[in-house]
Amino acid sequence: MASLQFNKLDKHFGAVKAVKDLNFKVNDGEFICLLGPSGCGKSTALRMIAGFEEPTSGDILMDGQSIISMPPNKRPTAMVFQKYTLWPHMTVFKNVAFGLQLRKLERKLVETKVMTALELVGLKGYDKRLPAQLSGGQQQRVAIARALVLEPKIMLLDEPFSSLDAHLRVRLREELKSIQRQLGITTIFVTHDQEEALSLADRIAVMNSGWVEQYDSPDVIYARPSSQFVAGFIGSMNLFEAHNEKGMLKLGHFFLKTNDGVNGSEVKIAIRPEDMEIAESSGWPAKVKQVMNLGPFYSVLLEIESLGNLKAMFPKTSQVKEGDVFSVLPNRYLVYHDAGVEEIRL
Amino acid sequence: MSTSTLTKKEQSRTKSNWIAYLLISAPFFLMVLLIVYPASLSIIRTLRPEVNGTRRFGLENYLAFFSDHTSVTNLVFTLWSTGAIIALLFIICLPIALYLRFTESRIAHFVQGLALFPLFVPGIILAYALIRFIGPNGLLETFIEVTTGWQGYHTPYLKPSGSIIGLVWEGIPITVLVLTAGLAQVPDNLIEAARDVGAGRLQIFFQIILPLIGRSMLIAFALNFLGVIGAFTLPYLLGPAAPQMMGPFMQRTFYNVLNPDAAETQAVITFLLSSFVGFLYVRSAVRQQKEEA
Amino acid sequence: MIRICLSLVVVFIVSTTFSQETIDLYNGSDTNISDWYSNSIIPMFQAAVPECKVNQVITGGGAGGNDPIVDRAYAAFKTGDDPKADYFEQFDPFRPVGAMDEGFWVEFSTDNVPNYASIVDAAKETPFNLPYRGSQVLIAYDKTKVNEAEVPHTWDDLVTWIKANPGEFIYGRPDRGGSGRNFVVRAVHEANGRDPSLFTVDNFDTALAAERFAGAWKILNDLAPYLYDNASYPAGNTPTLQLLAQGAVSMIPAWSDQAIQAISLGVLPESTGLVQLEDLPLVGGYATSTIPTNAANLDCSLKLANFVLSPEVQASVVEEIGGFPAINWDLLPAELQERFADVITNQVPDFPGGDWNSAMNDSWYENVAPNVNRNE
Amino acid sequence: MSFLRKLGKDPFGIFIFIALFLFIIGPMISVILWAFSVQWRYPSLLPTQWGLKFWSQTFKRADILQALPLSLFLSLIVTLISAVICLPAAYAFARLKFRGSQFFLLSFLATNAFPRFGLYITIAVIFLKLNLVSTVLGVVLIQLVNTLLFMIWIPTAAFKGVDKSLEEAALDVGASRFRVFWQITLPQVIPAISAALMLTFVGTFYETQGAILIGLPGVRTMPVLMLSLINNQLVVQYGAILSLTLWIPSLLMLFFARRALSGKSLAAGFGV
Repeated sequence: MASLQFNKLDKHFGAVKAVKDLNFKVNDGEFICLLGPSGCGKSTALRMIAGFEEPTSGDILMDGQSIISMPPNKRPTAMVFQKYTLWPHMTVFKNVAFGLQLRKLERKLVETKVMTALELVGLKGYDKRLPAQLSGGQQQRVAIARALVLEPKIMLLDEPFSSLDAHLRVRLREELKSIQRQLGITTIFVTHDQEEALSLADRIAVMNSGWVEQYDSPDVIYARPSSQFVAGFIGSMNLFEAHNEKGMLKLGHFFLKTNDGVNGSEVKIAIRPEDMEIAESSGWPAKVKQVMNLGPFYSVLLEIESLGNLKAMFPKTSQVKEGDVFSVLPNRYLVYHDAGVEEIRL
Repeated sequence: MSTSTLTKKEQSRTKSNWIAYLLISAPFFLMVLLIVYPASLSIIRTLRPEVNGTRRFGLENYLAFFSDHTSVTNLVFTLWSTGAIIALLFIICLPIALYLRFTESRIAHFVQGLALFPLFVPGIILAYALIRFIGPNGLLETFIEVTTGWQGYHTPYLKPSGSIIGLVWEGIPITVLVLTAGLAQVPDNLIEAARDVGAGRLQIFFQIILPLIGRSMLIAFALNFLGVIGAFTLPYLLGPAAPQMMGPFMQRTFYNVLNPDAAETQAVITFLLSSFVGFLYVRSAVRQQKEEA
Repeated sequence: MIRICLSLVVVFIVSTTFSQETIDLYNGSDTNISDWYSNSIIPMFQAAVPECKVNQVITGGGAGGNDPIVDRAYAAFKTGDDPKADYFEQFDPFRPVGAMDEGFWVEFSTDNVPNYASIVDAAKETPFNLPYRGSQVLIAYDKTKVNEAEVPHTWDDLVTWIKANPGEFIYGRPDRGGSGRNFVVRAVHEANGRDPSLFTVDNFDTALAAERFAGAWKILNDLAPYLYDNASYPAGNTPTLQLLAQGAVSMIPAWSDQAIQAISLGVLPESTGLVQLEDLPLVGGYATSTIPTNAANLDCSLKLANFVLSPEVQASVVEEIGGFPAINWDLLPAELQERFADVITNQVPDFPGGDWNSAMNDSWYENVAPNVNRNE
Repeated sequence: MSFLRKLGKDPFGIFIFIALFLFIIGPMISVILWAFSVQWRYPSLLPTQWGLKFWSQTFKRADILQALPLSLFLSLIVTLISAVICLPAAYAFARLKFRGSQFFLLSFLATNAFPRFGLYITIAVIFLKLNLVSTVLGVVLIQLVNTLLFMIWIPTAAFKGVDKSLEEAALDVGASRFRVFWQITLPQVIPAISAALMLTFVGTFYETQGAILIGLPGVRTMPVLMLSLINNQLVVQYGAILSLTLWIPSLLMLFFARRALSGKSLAAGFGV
């Protein structure tokens, strides 16, 4: 296994700057997600690790050694592609064995390794089939087995589950996580699905138009998104313009407390729906416009005078119905100001 | 560090450029030596007519072509024949391609095999076979006479229709191939959606399918145009003495009228017409590549 | 496989390197002539002149017969390269334009071809070609369809018959084989007082040509509506003959030798009749060979030229291909002279090659052939 | 019976089939009938006398016996060389990025647009200088030029059609670029390339203009012989027999290539 370090990595395609100043470290055995909207440069970053793209400038270090002059077939990385990319003219066995055979391993050993890998991904007995005879989920498992069988130092996955249906995606996600934990392999996983990133990663690098906005554990990313972009991209967030005056934040008709860290007069307030609470009194008067039952809780759309619509999440016990009128207040919110972000709890 | 990686990257880019040029060099060199170079000489010669014993730059050759009645007639005839051939090819091949695209019948295999067959029959054999088939007292005529007793058959041999029939015969496989491939790219669900909103067969064809296979039609048009406009063997062996298509006309001017300048001028004019159509084709190809990129 | 390929390559290299003794003879005539070369002349020549071999290349029927090869040889002449061509069985030395003056063609004389002296005067047109066999164009007809009484003996008879039997007569394009050309020439003669002497190699003039051709085109255009299938002119001697063979027409102009061979092969039925016009024969002509001066094997080529003028070969012209000798009949075996006493003529009327010929062909295409369109 | 019933369900297909059959196969049938006839006089629908008399006469001709293997050999060599020089170029066009690639690719269309016959004289002059006239090499070169368009465009499209990530996946598991090409890319473009190879072979086999001007006198291919025999031979049967003979390689090709030809890859070569 190995650690990975990006050093001021840049990649330009003509005038388009796909990756800008990538600068972070992946520890040995860590599971990292590169998360961002499409076109943010996350796939390009991954392809630079694999060696399919050459950086315009900067360096990538693996265990302290630069790998950028190494051709892709020499790099100790293994990649799982977005589409299944199994070689259509080879059987499942041959697909998985191909890389091993290139390394001139003994036949028996190849066979054992391939069978083990297939078993690991739950495809025992499928070795003689051709890719076209497998379902999408099965094909992607073969692709994972194909990557794993080489015992790479780093495994790279480029949105591997995006073409699968939701149910299968969740299942494969769980399987991947457990395989990764079992093997302790350093893994970099590219996705645009925040739920996937939050559930899989040890750390998430949220990327936006070529650079990393935030690199942190899922908890921190969720609780304290460092920028408005991250706040908007991860989870659901209510965003309001606010005015910072005389030690108070004024939004609409209402006031919220602030602290010394907040600078500037115009700020943005971000409130997670689950941080809204039904207040006994002195809260913001709200009218329930819509209630959606999401299983463990209700997702509620509230209309608040002078603020407009606000999303909230209430436990089932709250028994809210459409048309109800009551008061609400946030128990926690983030204030984005000129100099950064402050978390404030009530 | 960043400067060193930059040079490394530049080196590798130039290296890959260099390899690419190396890989295409052999065919490209061959083409330049055997086509581009002689063709350029040819074009330059037509632009340097001989006036009073000396050659100098001028457009006399082209003026001569366009003021000569026979030349203009032959050019117009060639364009007319080309147009007729392409129109016929579309009329014949569109139904075949549609049939191949939308049927699951077993006959489709045979139809496809038949449509591809001419790809492997050279013009010289075809001309020979057509003379025996559609020619005077040929198989077709005797067949019609024996089965129906009708005596009014007029052979297309040595008439404009003779070379048109031959060239249409030759053009079928490419046209069917290109149109079928174009139709294969029309997704079923688009047609189902149209049917769903109540479109009839004709409406589906004219309003959904035709616009979607525009590119394939252009390609079929261009390929056939390029193949037909300079054709020699079939128009020479099956067509009339006059007017002549450009192929036999060039040959006659060169060898029998003993006027190489005029023959080359005819060749360049034919080339320019082909280039124009080639340009349409190329433009569409470039556009498509941009769309894909 | 590779070994086979290599050995084949070696064979070709070797065969082309050691071929100095072999002359490349290009035969652009119809197959009766090229077969005659393969089966008679070449074996006879190689036996008589053992140091020379002949490689016959048949170009007839292709795009332009010998023309492309002559053009290549002329280009080689200008650049001083080996033309890979030593002998053209039939070619008009007035082509390519200017070649004769530049010294591209061998000028024949008794010095380089001793037998040149035997050639009959009527056959000589220019010293740059070698007339070696004559043939005439006749009218070939189907006896089952043409009444004995209607068989034409004069040009007027012929015109009357053609008009009385629309669609039953056709002649070929004048630039594609001599039968069509010589029918057109006959029309030109008809329009100019039936005097072949009006046309000589040297008296060509554009204005004069326009004047003399005008009458002929009137005659031919007048005939056009009565020709086969609204005047569909076939492209060559053979296609014309095949129209007669298929019964599509009942009468055509045809080379005597080719028609006779066709009858003996069974291609034309036994009931085919041949007749010559009596007011002025349809012109025939002498096939003329040419030799490029840059030929790599000039010596052997000249020996072949001399050989084809020998009485031996000239007798074969009469016996095997039904042609006329190019040398005086007196030089042929007495037995032969007796046998062909009826048809012996020392003069086959001809029409000059060069400018007159190409002007006539081109003018025909412009003025007569478009009838095809007018009548459709 | 059930097959017939199936046919009955597809009247349009039957109509197309019959019409195409008459138009496409009709001329060929007359050639076949002629080849096996001794005499065929109008207005008989079929030959008036059947027989193989002309077959032995045709194949007694020494020039034909010489030309047939030569033609096959030439077409094979041209096809091979064409593949060797064009396939790498096609790969470069499909996979490598270089300045002017579009221009170079499209320039091969130009090889098909300029009328050939005039060019051949100029080429003959060049070849005379190089001592290539009347040699196998000369004919190979001139015929090679005619194959460039198909042999570059069709494989280029085929290479482009191979999903790049399939190649990357192989590189990723450690295969060298050469091995990736050989074991991953090539197997997927085989149908298109074999279609291109067959078109090249057949096209070369029947090429005449270049073969006449560059090949004669030393190299005489079948179609060059045929030109004179088909159009200048009084006996129709010679041409018919030769047509049939010459046609055998094509028929074999058609038989083997039908699948490759009907695939999308061939049409993709023309930019569909």
